[in-house]
Amino acid sequence: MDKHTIVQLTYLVAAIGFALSLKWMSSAPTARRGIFAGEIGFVLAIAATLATDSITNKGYALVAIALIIGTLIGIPLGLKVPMTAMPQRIALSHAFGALAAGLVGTAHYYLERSHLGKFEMAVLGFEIILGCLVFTGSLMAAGKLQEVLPQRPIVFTGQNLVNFAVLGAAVVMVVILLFDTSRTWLIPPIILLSLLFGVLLIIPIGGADMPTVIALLNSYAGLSASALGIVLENKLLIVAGALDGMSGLILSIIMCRAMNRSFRNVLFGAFGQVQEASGDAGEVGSVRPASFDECAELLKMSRNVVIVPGYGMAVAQAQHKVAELTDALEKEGVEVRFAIHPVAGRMPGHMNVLLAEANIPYEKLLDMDEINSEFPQVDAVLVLGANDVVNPAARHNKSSPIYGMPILNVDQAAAIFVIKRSMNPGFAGIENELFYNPKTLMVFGDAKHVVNELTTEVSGQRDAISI
Amino acid sequence: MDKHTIVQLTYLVAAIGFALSLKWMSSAPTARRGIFAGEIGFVLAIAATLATDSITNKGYALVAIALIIGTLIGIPLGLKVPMTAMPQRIALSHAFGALAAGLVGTAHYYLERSHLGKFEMAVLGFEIILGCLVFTGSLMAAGKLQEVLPQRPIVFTGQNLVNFAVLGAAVVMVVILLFDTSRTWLIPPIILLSLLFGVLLIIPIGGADMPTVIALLNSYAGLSASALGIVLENKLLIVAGALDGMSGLILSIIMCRAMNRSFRNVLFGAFGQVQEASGDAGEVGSVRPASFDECAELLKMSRNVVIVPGYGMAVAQAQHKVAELTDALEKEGVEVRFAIHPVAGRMPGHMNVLLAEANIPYEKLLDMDEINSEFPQVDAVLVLGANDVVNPAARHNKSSPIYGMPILNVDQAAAIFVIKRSMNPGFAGIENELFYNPKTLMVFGDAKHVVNELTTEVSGQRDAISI
Amino acid sequence: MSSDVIVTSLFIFALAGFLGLEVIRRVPKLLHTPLMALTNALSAISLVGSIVILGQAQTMYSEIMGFIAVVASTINAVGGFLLTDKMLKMFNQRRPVKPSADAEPGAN
Amino acid sequence: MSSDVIVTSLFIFALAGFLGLEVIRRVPKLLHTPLMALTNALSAISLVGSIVILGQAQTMYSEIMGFIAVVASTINAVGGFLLTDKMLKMFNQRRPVKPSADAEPGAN
Ligand SMILES: NC(=O)c1ccc[n+]([C@@H]2O[C@H](COP(=O)([O-])OP(=O)(O)OC[C@H]3O[C@@H](n4cnc5c(N)ncnc54)[C@H](OP(=O)(O)O)[C@@H]3O)[C@@H](O)[C@H]2O)c1
Ligand SMILES: NC(=O)c1ccc[n+]([C@@H]2O[C@H](COP(=O)([O-])OP(=O)(O)OC[C@H]3O[C@@H](n4cnc5c(N)ncnc54)[C@H](OP(=O)(O)O)[C@@H]3O)[C@@H](O)[C@H]2O)c1
Repeated sequence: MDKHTIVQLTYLVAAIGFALSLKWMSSAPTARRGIFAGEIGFVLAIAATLATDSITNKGYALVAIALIIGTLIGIPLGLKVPMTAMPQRIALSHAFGALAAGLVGTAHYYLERSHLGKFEMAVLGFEIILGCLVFTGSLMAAGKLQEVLPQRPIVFTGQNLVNFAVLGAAVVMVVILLFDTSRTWLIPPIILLSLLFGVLLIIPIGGADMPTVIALLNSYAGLSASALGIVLENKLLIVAGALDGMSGLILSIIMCRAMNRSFRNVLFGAFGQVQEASGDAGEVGSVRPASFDECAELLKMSRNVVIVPGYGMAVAQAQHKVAELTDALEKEGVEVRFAIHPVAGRMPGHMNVLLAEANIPYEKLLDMDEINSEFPQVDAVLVLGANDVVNPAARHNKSSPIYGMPILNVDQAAAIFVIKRSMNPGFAGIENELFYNPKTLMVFGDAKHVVNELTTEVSGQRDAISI
Repeated sequence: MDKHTIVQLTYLVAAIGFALSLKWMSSAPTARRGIFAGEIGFVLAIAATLATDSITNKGYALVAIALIIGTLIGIPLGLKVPMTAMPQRIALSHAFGALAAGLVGTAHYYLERSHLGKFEMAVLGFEIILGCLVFTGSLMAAGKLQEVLPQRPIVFTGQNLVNFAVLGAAVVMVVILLFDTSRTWLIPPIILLSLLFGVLLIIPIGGADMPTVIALLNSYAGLSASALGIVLENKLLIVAGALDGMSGLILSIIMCRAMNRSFRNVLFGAFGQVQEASGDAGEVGSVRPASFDECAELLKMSRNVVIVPGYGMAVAQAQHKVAELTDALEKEGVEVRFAIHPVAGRMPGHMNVLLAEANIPYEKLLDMDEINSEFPQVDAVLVLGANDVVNPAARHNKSSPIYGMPILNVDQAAAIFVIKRSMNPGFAGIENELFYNPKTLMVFGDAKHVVNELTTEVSGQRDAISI
Repeated sequence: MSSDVIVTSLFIFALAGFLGLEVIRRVPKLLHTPLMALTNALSAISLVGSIVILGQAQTMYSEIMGFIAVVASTINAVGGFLLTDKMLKMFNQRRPVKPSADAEPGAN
Repeated sequence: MSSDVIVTSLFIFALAGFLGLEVIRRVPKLLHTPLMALTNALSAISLVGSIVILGQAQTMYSEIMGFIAVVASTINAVGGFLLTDKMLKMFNQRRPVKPSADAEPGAN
């Protein structure tokens, strides 16, 4: 067997490793084995590639330096980024991935342009456009999420026309290239137009839709990796790209469904701009604030409590304190469960990761569908830094931007406590009439601080000390 | 695009159709759409193949005749074969499939032998061996199931040695061919040895293990189709073979698990030869026969009845009568459910097909795991032509050939009725102590007849007439 | 056969096998018998190879072998699809009947 | 690129996409965040292409582009795997704790 065949067979093993890796993500106990399979596949593939004959000595040196630099930057990005910054983090890595794909595609064009067939050139053009637009698009998304850029959607008349004109121009240039691949000068404008299109694509989308957009960009990134694989005749890249693309697609579909929105609506709906208009329309009554000990006393007296965690819990890093509160309440004989809304937080499964980190058993985490019918039997609900996912406007206010999104029906419980720092709105930027519900008590403060105080009250440690 | 590319792309569409077809088999409502997807893929693939340039006019005529003959034979095989003969029917079609694969492989060798590479020759040899052994193996299996051949395993000393020598000789010849593909004279002995090996492989396996063996042969047939696809560079064939092979593998694993046996044990264990030895060792007490009206009376008085269908129901084609009995009992206020053992009958899912044919709602069919804990609360069990799947020897008699197979714990019910024609044993050929249980009443007769009588008694039609 | 073609074949075999594993694992016991009949029909796609051999009509031997192969594969395809369809019809018949069957136990 | 290579690519893309669909659909909500991190790491396999471009060191342009591509892909790979691992550790930590946590509500 020649070297080439061995490299290809190694790629095959790596591809199987990748597929196994995703397969094993289907349950928590096997998931770490999944990473391992992925890592083995990855290392094998890199080793095989390095064994290729075409790499020069100078090339080896450059590759080594680049690998080291990449590793040094990658380690803090893997270990240091807090869970709350996850969406930005993921968006940033799509940008890196798309950058790499776009650059490799471009370099391949320059190196091989004399013997590119029509199909190859078409795929390559598609790949370059996709890579560039995902690069700037992801950067924009990360910027909006990190609030470096304004979260507000920016709209202007004729926007879609301009966008499609920009994309259309890039596509036309690629088509011209098909017929004469030597027109090198077309590449820079194609790249610039695609980069511009990435920016334009994200501008009209509100911060609230960013997580969905990120998943969608993920699927584009996967597609561009597959396209690159087709051009480079690298089957492993095709497989990895297809897997990645499917993952992004499935996640964005899941998110859209959970928010009861369509793709079209996310991409062109300019979600969030209606905010101001519908914001103050609600039946503004008065809000009833409660003190920590009032809240603690009522929780202690309940037979069962449902905690609804949201983005605020993630921001405050309150999950460990929540676990302590759970323990304290259970010691008092209170049954504690968690209601997890599919889009609570900023990422699919965001709350699950945090609560798992705090060692809360899976059995206590209930999906929206499981818990929603039970709220009438619930004595007290603790809404912990959640807002949109419990906003009843989603059920009845047709003009609300979240209208139609399934929500947790916490207003059916006997008593509702809402822990947040202020009366500020949540991600969708809209008022929440739940706060004005006569059954609702607002407990203002940082989630971590409040929960800590509640725990102290519930477990009676304060009394013990004061006596 | 040239013709060749169009043919290949059609194959791609067909491959996706096949995969979708199997995917849609995952639920009853989508399953028929599944067949449709498979059929479309099939027709497309055939049409594309017929459009290939290499086919001569004479060839078209021959193909047309062969297609017509095949269709004429295929129609009765698809429509007329009774459900009870399904295992033989499936075995027979594996034989046909393997025959085709083996012949095509052989023909390909003769036509292309001058430009066969080592890898190609190895795969081709593997394919021919596999095709031939599956051909005779499946014929043997069909013969044993149809009772044309003796069901008893035939064993002799040194059997495994002989088997491996036969297979080994064929493999050695293929290896010789690798180094000089022009030794045409090696092909006939390879074929003969492989055919012989197929026979030898099945000889020591008892009729009771035939369904598992058939599934295993199915997976070999799939492998050989894939191998053929590799040799012919036909990707569709590779995909279809891989899907088929996996299906056979998964089904045989499921069957082995349900019977608590290992592959090794099925293939080399000569299951069934211990029969006679352990057969009459049981604590033979006396059997209590019951008349139809006794049985009907007791069923009518029960609050809940569980029917355990088995191979006997299939033989007697009693499923429609069973549905009538169910209706009659339910009219009397008796709750009727069905306990489905995973290997009841002779095929995976055998009972499900029959009961579905008789319009019994899915909700009434309970898996072994669902029902087993409930038997102590069951008033009456009706064992309808089942035997091995309710044999308590599987639980405690270590010397029994079915020891360790999970069974339906019907002996925990308050009353047990067993409907069968005689005291003859079931598939495994062993005595069933359940029949001697003091709680058991035997109702002898053909299942269809007995159930019909019971229905008449239960619905009181007889009384109405006699009065 | 170039090594690229070999690797390609193995890639396709591995991916299709993995896909088959994932898809077929989900088939419920209820449908295992129709599944067997269906895979039988699908694997008759070796008909494609048989047609090529017979259609080329190169030597008498290859004609005979091809002819038998085409006949055998066609039997499997036609028989297999018809059989699967027949079995699944049994399942689907029940659809209209189901509501009334559901209503009955409720009456008890 | 011959049409065979194109068809092969499409075959592999289609099968892998289908396989991905089947496999990823089964990932529970619980693990969606780690899943995103993992696919991120896996798609960094474009590193393979980047290494080839950089390693050939043909022109200065291709060197610069290749260098940036290798750095970017490596960041993704290293960062992605570490991140996934970190997140999953959170899930697995709970294993030994679970029995005691299970016992508690039973005490109520
Ligand atoms: N999870 C996903 O996959 C996903 C995807 C796409 C979109 N989204 C969107 O994200 C939103 C998620 O809803 P959500 O209810 O979880 O969050 P939310 O609606 O964004 O509300 C979070 C609340 O937490 C409070 N908060 C922030 N920091 C806090 C702190 N340190 N301590 C206490 N409270 C704090 C904020 O109020 P204060 O500022 O007054 O404290 C805010 O009202 C939805 O609109 C959803 O559509 C999620
Ligand atoms: N389902 C599968 O996938 C599969 C696969 C491999 C092996 N098997 C084997 O097949 C067996 C299945 O068990 P089983 O309990 O269903 O069947 P069984 O053990 O074979 O017993 C069937 C019983 O039905 C009776 N019977 C036959 N014809 C009848 C008729 N016309 N009317 C009334 N009764 C009739 C027979 O007794 P009489 O002759 O006295 O009437 C016989 O005892 C197991 O041993 C299993 O391991 C099944």
